[in-house]
Amino acid sequence: MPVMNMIQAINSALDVMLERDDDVVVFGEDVGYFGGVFRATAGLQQKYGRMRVFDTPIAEGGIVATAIGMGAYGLRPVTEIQFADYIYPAFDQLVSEAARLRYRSGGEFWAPLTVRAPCGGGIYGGPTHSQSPESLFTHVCGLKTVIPSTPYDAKGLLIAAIEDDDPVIFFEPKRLYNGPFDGHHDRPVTPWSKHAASEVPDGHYAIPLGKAAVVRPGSEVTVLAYGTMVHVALAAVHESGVDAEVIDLRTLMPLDIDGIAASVARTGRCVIVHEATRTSGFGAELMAVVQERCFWNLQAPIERVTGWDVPYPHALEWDYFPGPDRVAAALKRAMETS
Amino acid sequence: MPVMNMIQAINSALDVMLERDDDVVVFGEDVGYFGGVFRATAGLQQKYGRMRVFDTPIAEGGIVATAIGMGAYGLRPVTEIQFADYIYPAFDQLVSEAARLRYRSGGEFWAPLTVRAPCGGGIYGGPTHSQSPESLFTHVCGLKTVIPSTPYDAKGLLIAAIEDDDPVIFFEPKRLYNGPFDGHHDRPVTPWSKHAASEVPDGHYAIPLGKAAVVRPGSEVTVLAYGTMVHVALAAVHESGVDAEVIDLRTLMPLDIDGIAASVARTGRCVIVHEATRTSGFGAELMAVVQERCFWNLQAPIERVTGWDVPYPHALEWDYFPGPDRVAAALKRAMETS
Amino acid sequence: MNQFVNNAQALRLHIPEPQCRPGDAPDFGALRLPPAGGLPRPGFTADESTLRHLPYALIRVLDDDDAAVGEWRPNLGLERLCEGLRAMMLTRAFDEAMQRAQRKGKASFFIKSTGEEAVAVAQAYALDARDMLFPSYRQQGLLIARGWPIEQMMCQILSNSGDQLKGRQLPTMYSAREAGVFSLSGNLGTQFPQAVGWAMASALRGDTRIAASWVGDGTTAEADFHHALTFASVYRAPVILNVVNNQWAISSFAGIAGGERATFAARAIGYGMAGLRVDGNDFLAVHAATQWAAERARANAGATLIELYTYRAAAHSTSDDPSAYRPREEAAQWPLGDPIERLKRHLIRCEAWSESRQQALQQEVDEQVRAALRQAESLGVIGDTRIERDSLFDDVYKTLPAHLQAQREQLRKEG
Amino acid sequence: MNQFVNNAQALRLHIPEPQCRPGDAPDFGALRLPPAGGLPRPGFTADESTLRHLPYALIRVLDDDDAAVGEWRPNLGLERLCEGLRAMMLTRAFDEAMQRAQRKGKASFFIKSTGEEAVAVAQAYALDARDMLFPSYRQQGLLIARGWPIEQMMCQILSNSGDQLKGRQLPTMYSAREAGVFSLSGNLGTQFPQAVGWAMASALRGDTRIAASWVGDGTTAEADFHHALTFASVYRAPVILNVVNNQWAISSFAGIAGGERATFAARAIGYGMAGLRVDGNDFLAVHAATQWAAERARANAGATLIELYTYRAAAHSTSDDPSAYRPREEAAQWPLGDPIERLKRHLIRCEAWSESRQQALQQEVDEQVRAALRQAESLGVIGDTRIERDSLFDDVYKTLPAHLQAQREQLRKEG
Ligand SMILES: Cc1ncc(C[n+]2csc(CCOP(=O)(O)OP(=O)(O)O)c2C)c(N)n1
Ligand SMILES: Cc1ncc(C[n+]2csc(CCOP(=O)(O)OP(=O)(O)O)c2C)c(N)n1
Ligand SMILES: [Mg+2]
Ligand SMILES: [Mg+2]
Repeated sequence: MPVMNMIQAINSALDVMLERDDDVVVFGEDVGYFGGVFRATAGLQQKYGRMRVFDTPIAEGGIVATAIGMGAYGLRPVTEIQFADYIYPAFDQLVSEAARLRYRSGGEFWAPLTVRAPCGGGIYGGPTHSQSPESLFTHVCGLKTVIPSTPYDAKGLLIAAIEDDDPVIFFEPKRLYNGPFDGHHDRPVTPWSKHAASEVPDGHYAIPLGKAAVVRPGSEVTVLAYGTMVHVALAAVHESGVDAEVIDLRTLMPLDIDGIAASVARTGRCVIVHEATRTSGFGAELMAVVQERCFWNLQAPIERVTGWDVPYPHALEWDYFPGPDRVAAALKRAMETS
Repeated sequence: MPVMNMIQAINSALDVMLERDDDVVVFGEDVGYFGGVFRATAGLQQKYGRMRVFDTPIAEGGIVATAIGMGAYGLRPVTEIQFADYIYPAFDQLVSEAARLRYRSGGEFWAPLTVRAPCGGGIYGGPTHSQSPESLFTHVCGLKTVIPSTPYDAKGLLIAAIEDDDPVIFFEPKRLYNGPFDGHHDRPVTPWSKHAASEVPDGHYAIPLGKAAVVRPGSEVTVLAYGTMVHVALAAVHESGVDAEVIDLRTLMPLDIDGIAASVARTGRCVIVHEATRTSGFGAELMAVVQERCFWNLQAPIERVTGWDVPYPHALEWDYFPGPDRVAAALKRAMETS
Repeated sequence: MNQFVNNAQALRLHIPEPQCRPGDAPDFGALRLPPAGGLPRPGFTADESTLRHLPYALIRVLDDDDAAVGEWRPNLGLERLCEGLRAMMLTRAFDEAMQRAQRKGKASFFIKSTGEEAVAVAQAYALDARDMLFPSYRQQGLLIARGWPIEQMMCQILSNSGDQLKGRQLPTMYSAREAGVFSLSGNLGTQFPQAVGWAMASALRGDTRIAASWVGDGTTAEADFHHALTFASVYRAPVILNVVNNQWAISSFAGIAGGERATFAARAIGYGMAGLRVDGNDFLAVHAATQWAAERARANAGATLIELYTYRAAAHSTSDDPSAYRPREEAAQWPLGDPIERLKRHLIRCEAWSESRQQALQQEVDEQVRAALRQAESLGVIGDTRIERDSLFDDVYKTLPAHLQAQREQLRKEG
Repeated sequence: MNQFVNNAQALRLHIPEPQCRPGDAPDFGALRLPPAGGLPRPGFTADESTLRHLPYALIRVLDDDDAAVGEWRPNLGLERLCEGLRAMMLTRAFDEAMQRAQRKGKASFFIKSTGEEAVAVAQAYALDARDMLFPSYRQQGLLIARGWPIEQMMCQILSNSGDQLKGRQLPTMYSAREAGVFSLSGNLGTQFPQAVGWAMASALRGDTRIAASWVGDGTTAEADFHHALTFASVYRAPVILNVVNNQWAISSFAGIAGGERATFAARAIGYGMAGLRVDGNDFLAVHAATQWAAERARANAGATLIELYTYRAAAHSTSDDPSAYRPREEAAQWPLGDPIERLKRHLIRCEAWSESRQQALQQEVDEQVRAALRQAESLGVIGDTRIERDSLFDDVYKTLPAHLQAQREQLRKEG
């Protein structure tokens, strides 16, 4: 089986879909000849031609708007927003148009688009190259929101997203592009090749949207995480010696509520981890769902470990980042109380 | 004391501030000569001239961007977004610019703007004249978010918002403009004049941002609501005979966490009500905060009563609307369990 | 380091203001209207650099004596013109009836297109039936000209059980896939770049269908307008982008959108795109300009921006009273007249029509509208819409996710 | 109802592509460069309708023999030109040093302005020191020309304890209120309409200060560009809106932004605004165009859009390697040359300068940069920034709200 890092897996998903489905078109800023600033579309224009893979003007709103029109025509557009931080100019087209088109037209039209956007920090990107805005999109009914944590998942979920007939926001934790980063920024980088989920089939496979994965079974506490934080959580669990069940949500909307509830019902404790700012982050919804479904099982308050409610600061990014120590502290708190 | 409905109270706040502070300028679509589609700025251009109160092009992004520039100059702009549903084209300027300007410039520049926007449904406005997007803004650090529920509060909070040196999103529940709507859409309309909070002083007063109000003291359960839902909640409490404490949050960010926690600690039960769609609505954050602060006090799961996760439908808007019956059902559930 | 400017004059902000407000006598004296027929018609593949005068001109075909003159005169048979007259009259009768229905409480809202019927009808006539249309809320004439059943439109407006949009949309926000009309949005301008995307897809596929879209003068200020023009220009998309300049955007006159300083057609120039400005109340001129743009698009010669110069004779919507911000008599004095009147007079002049046929036609369309409305009302009206409550949850996604199933259950239980 | 177009030709999508890619020989043969000095200079209050040729022209002052010629020749003393040369050279030396510092791991990122120094420096010189500037990340020359300490800029780039932005911003995202330079944003284009708002405020107040802002060619596609032009046009705001067309937007050539079909200056036309196109590597021409626009703004005659035609000689940023998408030799062959070289040759021709003074100046600015960098580095570098961790929570709001106090406590506790 080929070994791929996350960028290669994403590139492979696009390659597979461009090959299989003539309706798939890939476009965005710098994605054509150059192959994307993160190289996710490298080689694809050369392989499929300029009519299938092309550069766009720097206008995120225009990119999404034209993708909606192409979707209405019958194509299946896959667009790249260069950084999740730059998705806001497209917010209106995503929220008011893509998300509601099927509903408002009584099913006459829909927007089968996929919007890829690198998210998250830890690369000294400062406030405008580090954001994790996923929570905003989970509040918008009609959208689906996906965040993979491994090359294998990235490919399978991206293929599922492209094949999905609803609009999907596909966030790619850029700090995971080259390795399963566990939050220890001062230690040497681990490459993906050392990780089992870097074995990625060449061909087509899809991971259904809406199914979480238990990445570490455990009995004492349930840890809910996604994206980069899956690896940070695993490191924290490992280091703290707690027998935690770590769940990688993979898809935030639709959310695998049953899977989450089953785990928390068993463990009676829950720690939620995300990199985004805390207030009204997706952790809030997770807390709400867990307490709605598992109130009588809970033996301790649900904990959330998140970025602080400040813009992602450049020099102090590791003080912002909810690293393994902060996760371990929360695990400890969750285990102490009863 | 003059009796005002909510539009008159808002108009009075603008009038007071235009009079007191030369830096205050008021602008937006149709707000000048015509006085706004809801008449909130009626008479102000005539009184203060075209340089203080004026019409703008239909470009919400441009309105907020120029307001930021004016704020940097030293003015105190108060802009109107005609419907909260049309705030998304300004999302980037609000989120990436207004919210972060003070932080990113190390305090050199800031954006002391107030963005007024009528929100909420119940006027047959369909999916694009009914939305309550407040939760999105509470996730954006650097912004403050305010939603009044009475004429008295509207004036006092709007004055505080204008005087505040941080950017404030000021949502006005349009269904409350003419009366304290309690959700019984099939009953005759009650005018504000029958409500104590329609007594509004002519002059200047400010209600501090960040302080909730207990609008009905009670001992059995705490109801958290804001905007229209305060009146719906009061009706539901009245009809169900529960001795509920109803808290009007008034400001969502900063949130009066201590006030909320003190109440829930006492009652041991909590029902949260909002008109916005459920998933990742502000109810999720409230649930999170309450369970973080009051876990050991809770005698029943926290309930949330919200709009469904669908676009606000035109014909079926009363089936979408979380009316008194749905609130009462939640109160009942909260009281039954223990 | 730098010099300081001394004795600089105080800066002044300019706030545009229309010439007349309520109480003033309407005054269109400043309007410079070139005579009909004088403007040469360039070949439709002409290079943009040879077209830059057109945004400052005004394509007019019907002259003061109701004759069709000049190079822009379209090749349209009299029969087809009579059909066009009928479609415009049906549109106006429809508008009147639906406004009345709204006043009677049968609809929550309505938007008339009075005075602008030539825009929609003549443009629909100039396009192929398979071309895709992305209108705003004031081009109901497109649907009517394409023969979409007015009963269907009425059901949408009454928001009743016959509405194929399941009562979800605000009245006038039609969707008619079968008629090649895209779902309308309540958000201004969003459909403009979507139309460009559709046209790009058609071109990517080597299809022959082009797209057309419409925004108002006020809406040109939105970001979507800029995106549409940028993408259409960069990729030479086969699309016609229309700005219906009806002088008003609710209470704001066109000057607030930039109309004081330039024409809206002139926006095309900066994108290297053809820009036409046309008398929007002249059925023949509108048809001619649209046909030229369609031919240009079909020849892969790029997009055209058309400014349709007209006047919003009615209120903005049933929620609006324009006498609060403009002289009541302004509409009647619009120098470019009424599109129905003008086409009628032209046809009479051509001896293809008469006042008595006009009266008969008026009765016919009125009766057609009445019958359709009876039919539509039998399927429900707002407040008694007879729409299945459960349908609330459909179509948010292609299939109903678990959390919406749960919410549907809850609604069934709690009412 | 409608006819169907038969035998229509298949539509085609046009995807713009630059003339040369890696492996090709650079070829600027298609560039039509008018000679210097030929273009008349209209009065700065001239009506827009008389200016519509200017966006297609190119304002040039320095001719092939390095002489300053024609009506656009600015009234600038030789001493001031020597200062300008120095500021450009200091900017370039600064860029080189900071790029090296980045390569050594002392900064996380940097953006050079090589080849574009005349844009920032000559424009700063043409404005009043009190005018307010809203630059993008490639106009560091504005700060340098205004005499803002380069140590201060370096501390920002090293993100250290001397950075008055407390290490929060990506390198190059300066803010210098004292120098009249607005806080830069990492989001492209957002500052353009903000500058218009600032100018509107200045005009509302009857102040005399105008504003200026800068975006790149690629950024013109963003919504903010349109909003800036719309608001500037409608309210006749005293602002100068600059498009630095350096031919590239990371890997996309200007054709992807619309540059194939029209000049960027031509965008002005559609808004009824003056548009100038100027040789961005000609210090005198840039100064002249900017001064004209400033005079126009100060006279309440409205905004000007200036396209500065130049070439991005360096990589987009330290994260970029342009040899992946354009011929390596392209920069060297840019037909409009290098701005520093050209001004130097002009000054030598005027006998105000010499090669040996040039060498001495080079040493001087290099030494100035070296000394400043030593100073700046002593206050920390990225990875060892010496910034107070607690400061993380300041300035989100004017005063620290309760929830941030709690989070600060938690950070103190949990590390
Ligand atoms: C994004 C957005 N902003 C504001 C509105 C409110 N609104 C509805 S119609 C209208 C005026 C539009 O004027 P114009 O574009 O000239 O079209 P017309 O109504 O004259 O046909 C406004 C401001 C809206 N629907 N969408
Ligand atoms: C809203 C937004 N979208 C995308 C980016 C990523 N980005 C940074 S610079 C750049 C290219 C800008 O090109 P141009 O405007 O020509 O300016 P130049 O770099 O050539 O000076 C892009 C796409 C961004 N910073 N902001
Ligand atoms: Mg209009
Ligand atoms: Mg560029």
